[in-house]
Amino acid sequence: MSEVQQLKAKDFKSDQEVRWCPGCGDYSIISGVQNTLASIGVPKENVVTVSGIGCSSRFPYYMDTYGFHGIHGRANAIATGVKVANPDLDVWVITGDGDGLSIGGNHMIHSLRRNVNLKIILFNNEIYGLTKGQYSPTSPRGLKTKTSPFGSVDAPFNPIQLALGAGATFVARTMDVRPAHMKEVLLAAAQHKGAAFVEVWQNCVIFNDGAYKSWTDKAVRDEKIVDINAGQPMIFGKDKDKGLIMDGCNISVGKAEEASTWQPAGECAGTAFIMSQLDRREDMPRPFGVFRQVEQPTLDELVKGQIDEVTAQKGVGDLKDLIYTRDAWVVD
Amino acid sequence: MSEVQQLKAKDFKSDQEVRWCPGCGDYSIISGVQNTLASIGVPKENVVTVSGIGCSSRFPYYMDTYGFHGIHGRANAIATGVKVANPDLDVWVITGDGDGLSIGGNHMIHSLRRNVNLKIILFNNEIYGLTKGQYSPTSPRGLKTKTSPFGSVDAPFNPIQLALGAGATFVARTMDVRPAHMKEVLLAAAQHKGAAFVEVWQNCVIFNDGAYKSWTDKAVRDEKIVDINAGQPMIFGKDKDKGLIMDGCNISVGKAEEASTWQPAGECAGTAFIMSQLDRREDMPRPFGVFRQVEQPTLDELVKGQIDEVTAQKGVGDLKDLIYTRDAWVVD
Amino acid sequence: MSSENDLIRQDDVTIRFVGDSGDGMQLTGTQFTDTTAKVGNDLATFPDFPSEIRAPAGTRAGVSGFQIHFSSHDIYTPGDAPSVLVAMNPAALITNYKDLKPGGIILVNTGAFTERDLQRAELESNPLEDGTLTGFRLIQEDINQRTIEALEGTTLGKKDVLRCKNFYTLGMMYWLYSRPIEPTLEWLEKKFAKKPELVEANSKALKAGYNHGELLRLFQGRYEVPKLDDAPKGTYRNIMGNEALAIGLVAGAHLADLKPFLGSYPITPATDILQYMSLMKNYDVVTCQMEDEIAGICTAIGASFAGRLGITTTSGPGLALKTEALGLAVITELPLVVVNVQRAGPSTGLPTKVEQADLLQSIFGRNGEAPIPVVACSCPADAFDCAVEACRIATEFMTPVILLSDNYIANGTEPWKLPEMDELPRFPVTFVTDPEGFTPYNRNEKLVRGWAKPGTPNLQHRIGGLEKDSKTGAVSHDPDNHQIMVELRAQKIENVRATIPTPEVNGPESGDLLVLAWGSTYGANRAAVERMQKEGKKVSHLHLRHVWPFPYGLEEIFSKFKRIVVPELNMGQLARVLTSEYRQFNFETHYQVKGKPFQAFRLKEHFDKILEEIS
Amino acid sequence: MSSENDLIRQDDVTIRFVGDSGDGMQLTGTQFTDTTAKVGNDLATFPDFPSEIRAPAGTRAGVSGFQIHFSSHDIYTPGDAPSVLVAMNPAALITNYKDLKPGGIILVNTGAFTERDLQRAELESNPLEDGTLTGFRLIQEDINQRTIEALEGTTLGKKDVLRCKNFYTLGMMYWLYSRPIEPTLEWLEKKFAKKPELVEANSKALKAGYNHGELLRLFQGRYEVPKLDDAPKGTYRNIMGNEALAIGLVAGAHLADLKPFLGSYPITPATDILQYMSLMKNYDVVTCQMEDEIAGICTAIGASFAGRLGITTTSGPGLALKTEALGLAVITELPLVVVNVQRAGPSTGLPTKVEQADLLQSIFGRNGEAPIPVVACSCPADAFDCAVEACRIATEFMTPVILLSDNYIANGTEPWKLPEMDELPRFPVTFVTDPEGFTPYNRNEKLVRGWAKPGTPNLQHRIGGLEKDSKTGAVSHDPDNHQIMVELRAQKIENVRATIPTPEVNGPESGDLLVLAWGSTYGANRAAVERMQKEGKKVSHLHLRHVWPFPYGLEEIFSKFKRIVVPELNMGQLARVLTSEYRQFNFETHYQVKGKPFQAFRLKEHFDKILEEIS
Ligand SMILES: Cc1ncc(C[n+]2csc(CCOP(=O)(O)OP(=O)(O)O)c2C)c(N)n1
Ligand SMILES: Cc1ncc(C[n+]2csc(CCOP(=O)(O)OP(=O)(O)O)c2C)c(N)n1
Ligand code: SF4
Ligand code: SF4
Ligand SMILES: [Mg+2]
Ligand SMILES: [Mg+2]
Repeated sequence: MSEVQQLKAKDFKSDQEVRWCPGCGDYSIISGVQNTLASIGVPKENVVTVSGIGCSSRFPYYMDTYGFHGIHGRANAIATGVKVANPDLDVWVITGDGDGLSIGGNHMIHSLRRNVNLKIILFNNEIYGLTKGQYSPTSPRGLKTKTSPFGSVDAPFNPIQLALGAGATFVARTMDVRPAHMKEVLLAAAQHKGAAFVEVWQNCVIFNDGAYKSWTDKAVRDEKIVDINAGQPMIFGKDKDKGLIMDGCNISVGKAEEASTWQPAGECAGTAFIMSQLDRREDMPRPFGVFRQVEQPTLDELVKGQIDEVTAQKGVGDLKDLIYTRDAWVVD
Repeated sequence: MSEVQQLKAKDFKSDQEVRWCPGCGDYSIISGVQNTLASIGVPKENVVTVSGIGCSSRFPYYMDTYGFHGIHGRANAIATGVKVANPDLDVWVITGDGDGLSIGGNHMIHSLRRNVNLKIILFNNEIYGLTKGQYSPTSPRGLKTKTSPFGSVDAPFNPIQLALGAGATFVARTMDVRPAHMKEVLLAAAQHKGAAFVEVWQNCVIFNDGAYKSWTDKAVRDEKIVDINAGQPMIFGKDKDKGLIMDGCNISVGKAEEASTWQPAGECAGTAFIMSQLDRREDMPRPFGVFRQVEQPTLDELVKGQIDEVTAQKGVGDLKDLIYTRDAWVVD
Repeated sequence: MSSENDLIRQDDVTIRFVGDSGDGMQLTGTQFTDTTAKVGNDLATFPDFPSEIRAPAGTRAGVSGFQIHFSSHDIYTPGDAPSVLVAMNPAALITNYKDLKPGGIILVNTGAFTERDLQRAELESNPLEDGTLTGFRLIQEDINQRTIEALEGTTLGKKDVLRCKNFYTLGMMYWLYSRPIEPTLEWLEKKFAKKPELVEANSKALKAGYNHGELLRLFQGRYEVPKLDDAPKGTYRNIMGNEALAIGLVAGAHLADLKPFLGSYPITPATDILQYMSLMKNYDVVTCQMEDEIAGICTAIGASFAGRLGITTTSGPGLALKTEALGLAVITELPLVVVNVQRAGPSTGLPTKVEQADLLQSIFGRNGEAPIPVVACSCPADAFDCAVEACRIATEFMTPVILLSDNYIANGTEPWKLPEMDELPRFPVTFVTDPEGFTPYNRNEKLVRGWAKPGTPNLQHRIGGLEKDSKTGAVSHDPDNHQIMVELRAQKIENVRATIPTPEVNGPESGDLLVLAWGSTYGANRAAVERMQKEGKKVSHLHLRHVWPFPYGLEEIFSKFKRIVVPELNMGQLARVLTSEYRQFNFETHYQVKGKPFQAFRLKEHFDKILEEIS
Repeated sequence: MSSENDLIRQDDVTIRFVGDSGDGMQLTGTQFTDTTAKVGNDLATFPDFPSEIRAPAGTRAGVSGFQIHFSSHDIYTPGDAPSVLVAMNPAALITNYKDLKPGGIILVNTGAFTERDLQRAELESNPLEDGTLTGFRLIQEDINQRTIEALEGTTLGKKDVLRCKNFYTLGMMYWLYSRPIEPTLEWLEKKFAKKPELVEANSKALKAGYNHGELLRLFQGRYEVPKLDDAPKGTYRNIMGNEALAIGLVAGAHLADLKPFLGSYPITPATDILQYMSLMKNYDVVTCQMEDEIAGICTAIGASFAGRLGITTTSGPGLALKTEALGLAVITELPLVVVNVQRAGPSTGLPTKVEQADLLQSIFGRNGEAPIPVVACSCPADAFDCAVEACRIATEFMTPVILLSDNYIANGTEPWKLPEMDELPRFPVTFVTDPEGFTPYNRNEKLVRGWAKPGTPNLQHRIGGLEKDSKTGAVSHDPDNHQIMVELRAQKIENVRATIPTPEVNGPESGDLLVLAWGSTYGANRAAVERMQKEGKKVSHLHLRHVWPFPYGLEEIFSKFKRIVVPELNMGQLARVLTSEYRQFNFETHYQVKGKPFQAFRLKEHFDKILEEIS
């Protein structure tokens, strides 16, 4: 391993010209990841980015790390193989709402359930970008797209809710237009031991421009989103005067002083789940930050642990013993 | 359609000899379904059972209805096609914990999200039965099976939790050894307009016998499980003297009189989710009954509705207009 | 017009419009195409998109092209080397000028040749000045500037004004090839009905461009391409391959008295079919965009079980995912049409480029003995007929059918001579309704089982992936029964051959060389062969629509030629299958796997070589 | 023993044990097998399980069988018609007696012939009385009763006592074929170390059965099968195909200096391999049971990228699901071993029955030009060598390799002559570590790219499913580059041929008939051919281990025979591929698709017919 010199974000840029549309939200996400990698001080050669297929999935080509541009929907599975094969690697999964939740939905929920130590970044633009604009599993019902000319009839997934349902140990949300917040969240994800699921609201300027406008526009943002930080009161509003009050399953808006403090840890994922349900309410701001974070054994360490344990008991296997077993007999 | 004569459970039995192991939990489930079909008075020819592959998935062969024994994990997808193609049919999906949650997990969550009007019965025996005993996505961590000789390292899914995460409109749980309770739950499922997800605890006498013993044995059952019925206090215990007290995210046990009443409906699925988390606590009984039930438009009716609407506007399409469009020109 | 007198007559012109993805070249191309079609020329077009993803403006990766070949006689391809190149920026120019015919015309928009534009195109020097273009007729025009002038005083912002430059260019080309501008003006009216300012601006630009050609006489002379006189009488419509497929599939279901059900998942270049069919709701077309390709085919199978005609559309990687379910459709003997619009592989490969390398996968790529008929379309118009044919085979034989198209057909357009409605084949399905002696595997004389749909009283039955008893339809592990069923399924597909015609040889029934092809290479092969025939060479062309099973009578045809060459956009897949069926003949492979269609003149070169070897 | 004097010598015996799934026939069979192996006979066994799912006790569907063929000379199959049938209940008897040799011995357990037992077996009358069995030597014994008597006074309950009846039966057979009972007694000691009462009961039953034969002289005479004298010297071990595969895969990785990674999903009949490898943790074998087959292969691909040897195991329907990912492995040029233990298809088909119908899928079943080498094993012992060979090709050529086995090999056993450790091939992988001039697609003289694994400083690179530039490794849409890469990938696989030996003809180098086979039909074909050779017929046998690409030198061999017949458990798949490669020869298909292995004597009948046609 090369002696650990302090790397900068730009050191993680590959020589390939970035090929996203001008104004695409993907740009801010890739620099967010590059910043994070720089700040956790991991050597480039120990980082592997794995993606599926989609605009977002072109990500690995633009990183000066090891990279695997997989096939559609399989990033989590490929990444699981990489991580379990060599737990020393820092493995990042880059996927889209179609790649990771439509065709790749099963691998997604299973890698979350198994708590594979992967950093999973879901670029959610509520559309299929690369194939030029069809509705995705996160598109709101009624959205008119090329394949839903009269409006989509599908009810969408709530990615946070789905991840919690799968038993994820780390679930968070951020957005392309808030680099600072993104960096916080990505850092927390990077430092989490286990599968870290991060949904990033990403604007597709070409096929679904402004999908998040009504929440993310500077003009309304302060009123329409709320940051939830561990151990902090949930305050929002232009003048930071409003607060979220959680009373069991009920969440209401009150004065800042009344705001409840947010707690992403704890046995029961119920609080996080309830928080995810805010999205269904037009009268409520949408929460951003870490919804849930608990520590549990990771698949990769358990696999390794079992191998070490058994090896300790039986001793390092010798090929000969595998072939020449006790029940063998000799003819001479 | 044959004139609706009142059918009996036995009328839904096919001429095929049932091929499950003696003592298998599957027997009680199939009679549960047959009873339910009889009691809702649906004509046999309008019932379609669709399954994947597994012991449980042999189900359709034993029913005198239309049946489709599909391929592993695809029952929900095949059934979606059947239902959307002909919404008048009463479509039941029969699947196992491997078929429906392992290889078929994606189709499962997507059919729940889309709220396809299917009755989905998940035979959960926490094992792969047909392939003779490997751990499944619901097997507890540490379970020793043929493929996990040193104990499984995977954390299991909680099927109820997963279904809620996917946004299911009907989520319930029952068990093979309580036919009466099963009938109630299946009836509720049959009557629900939308995707009804029913997890059934099913004992595999051969490869995972007694997996549920510590909850379902007559001796302990009263103390270890609690029935949750809409609008009823959650009471349990041999002498019906204990009650579940829900205070927001906290659930505790108290006297019967203190028991909170159960409410599976309502905007927020949070209560149901919290209830599903009881399974993680050894000191608590496990809930059975309908966790969640809300009414939302179904995919099949929305698809049909859109077709009717557009047809009403444009008139029934005539093949000729499809071919001879306005931009055509004549050469003569 | 004053200029009528110096009209130069041309029989055959190929123009390529190239510019940045943002320059609207596809639109310019389609407008020119529609007008040209109305003028009565035969034509063929082919758009060449940049790699799937949007590239930065002005870069080579961002270049988008549209080629149109129009003529006063029949043509079969979008043309080989264009005679005119319209380049809107340096990147477009540099990546395309090499394809131009020697002495061809190049019209460039000098307004897009700033230093920055050149850098974006990775150019050290300006190709307009450094002699790169010697040997061509270069016409320079600052189209940006011209457009701005033309639209002076409009309410539009500069950005929007410049957006109109493609219509200015279109105007110039209309003048050059003496086409009427009215059709486009009308189109603009309709298109921007809600945005009058845009109608006005674009119309202005179009007229200005036209007059510009007229007044400044940029071009020495002006061309006309007389309309195709020998075009068969009838009604025509300009059609794109994927649209023809969509219409054909709906028509096919209709002709079988069925309602179509499309279960699909978007994938380039097949997505359009799903998009077109999603618009046909008033034809009771159900389209479900599912979570993946497996769900796509499985919903279609379920829909067929329920009594609709199940259809699923995809491209190579998607077909791969459908492999297991295809086996289920085979053993349950349900009708199913699986459309595979091929693209260059392996794996993700070159998703926007053309290739024919999924043939072996389509014929042989399944576990167990799982025979499936395969039909392949040859051009956009043929896609309609092939879709209908696929529906016929699927319903008449209760079997999945794979319908192969490719990128080149999917996005290509040509005039489609519309079928007389009463001449369309009809193959109505009759569902089983009589319980008397019913079992799911009762077969007719063609060995096709009956189709009983749920909802029919007293026909409850179960089907599935396990082998079934040939008589009772119950699960059977009997060894002899298995062989009987395997052979029945094989013979049933063999029986399809009796229902398909022996293809006609284009040219003499015997000769030195038979050019044997399938799919989208039809046009290039036919063009090459006909040119050679004009030269009096003993070459004929045979095109296969049914690539599995093969029609009867092929041995007859093959035996009458000295050599047989099989040009394919793969490494010789059809040739391999033919060899395995007709080993008495030597099928010579001629392949190209560059993600590009064959060029007729190159094919001709190769065929001529073979002829030399013979003589 | 007093009975030594009337020992009847036999050279070749085939016994079939049949009973209810619950009767422990598999165990009885394996014990008899292990002892027989130790006695020094050559042997081959084949268990015949009931259809996947547990059927009610006593029914025909619940019958489980185990056949062993042992001999004093080399044998290659579990035998055709058994000479002895041991039937534990009516269902077992009725479903098996027809296979017995005329005059063969039938030993039945009359204790299981009550009315109820007969009903369960769907029998109107008792076959022991209604003359069904005339022509056989019927030996009736109430084994239930005998066992109960033998275990009188044990602490076990009746149910457990009756469970011992299979050991009683085993004892009788040991006596009949004069095998020692000690090995089984020892095995019982180990097996039930924790349950002494079971050791005692079963041992008692075993001895009782043995003495019973001894004392009551049920059988006229007693047999001995002298040990195989010409057995090559060496160490032997009785091995089942799936276990040999598991060991071979781990050995193969080891010989490449790599750690294996198995990503898999259970599926009959491949599951055992995953199960065996899950036990080998102290060999640093990582096994992941994934959520499906796609995840199985994708984790394996990821593991290979990370520097382990990726392996995935499955059966036909699972291979179908892996189709798309196989293409990814091809284009990323990563080593990968894909094991397909074939079963009868199409679709779910007959999951516990044997068939070879996935050959075409393995060779051709992918989108785009995606060549993959295919290796096929012929018998349980050969499975080890083939697994090692697959690992060699995968790592030496940086390519996925498909390794074909089937149900028959998977569950069959035979004595395996263990390889000398120092004679095992070694093919250590050297990872790229030198950044100097590194690009991911630098190739060696065999056209194989270098393997640089994550964690190596300064070799960061990206691979994926999009076509890459042959030099830089960057995404490339260049037409010529695509053809170069397609050809490079094809040529690389072609180069594998140079590393595989031309197979040896078993028999004369030339003659009237060449029997050409692959996979598990090896034994039956070889047996048939050798019998014919003994009869002086000009027949030879050629077996192909490498079914794609083919070894060099086959034309040579083919040209020396008048006729070539290709017997396959499919409808002629290898014959088709051979024809497409060597059209100058006529490969005659001889197929069977009954979910059962070929029987040597039937093959011989067919071959003899061909010879008659020749003369
Ligand atoms: C097997 C397969 N199916 C379908 C496709 C076509 N396809 C490529 S990307 C994509 C969806 C992209 O959407 P998303 O994952 O949201 O990524 P985005 O482009 O929006 O960033 C689809 C359907 C494919 N490449 N492979
Ligand atoms: C594509 C495919 N993969 C794997 C299998 C093998 N297989 C059949 S059933 C099954 C799992 C059965 O478990 P479950 O769904 O829980 O049903 P159960 O037998 O327990 O009722 C598996 C892995 C298959 N038939 N097809
Ligand atoms: S299409 Fe949308 S998502 Fe894709 S690069 Fe462009 S803006 Fe980004
Ligand atoms: S194996 Fe288990 S699940 Fe399957 S039929 Fe037997 S008892 Fe039931
Ligand atoms: Mg997206
Ligand atoms: Mg199960």
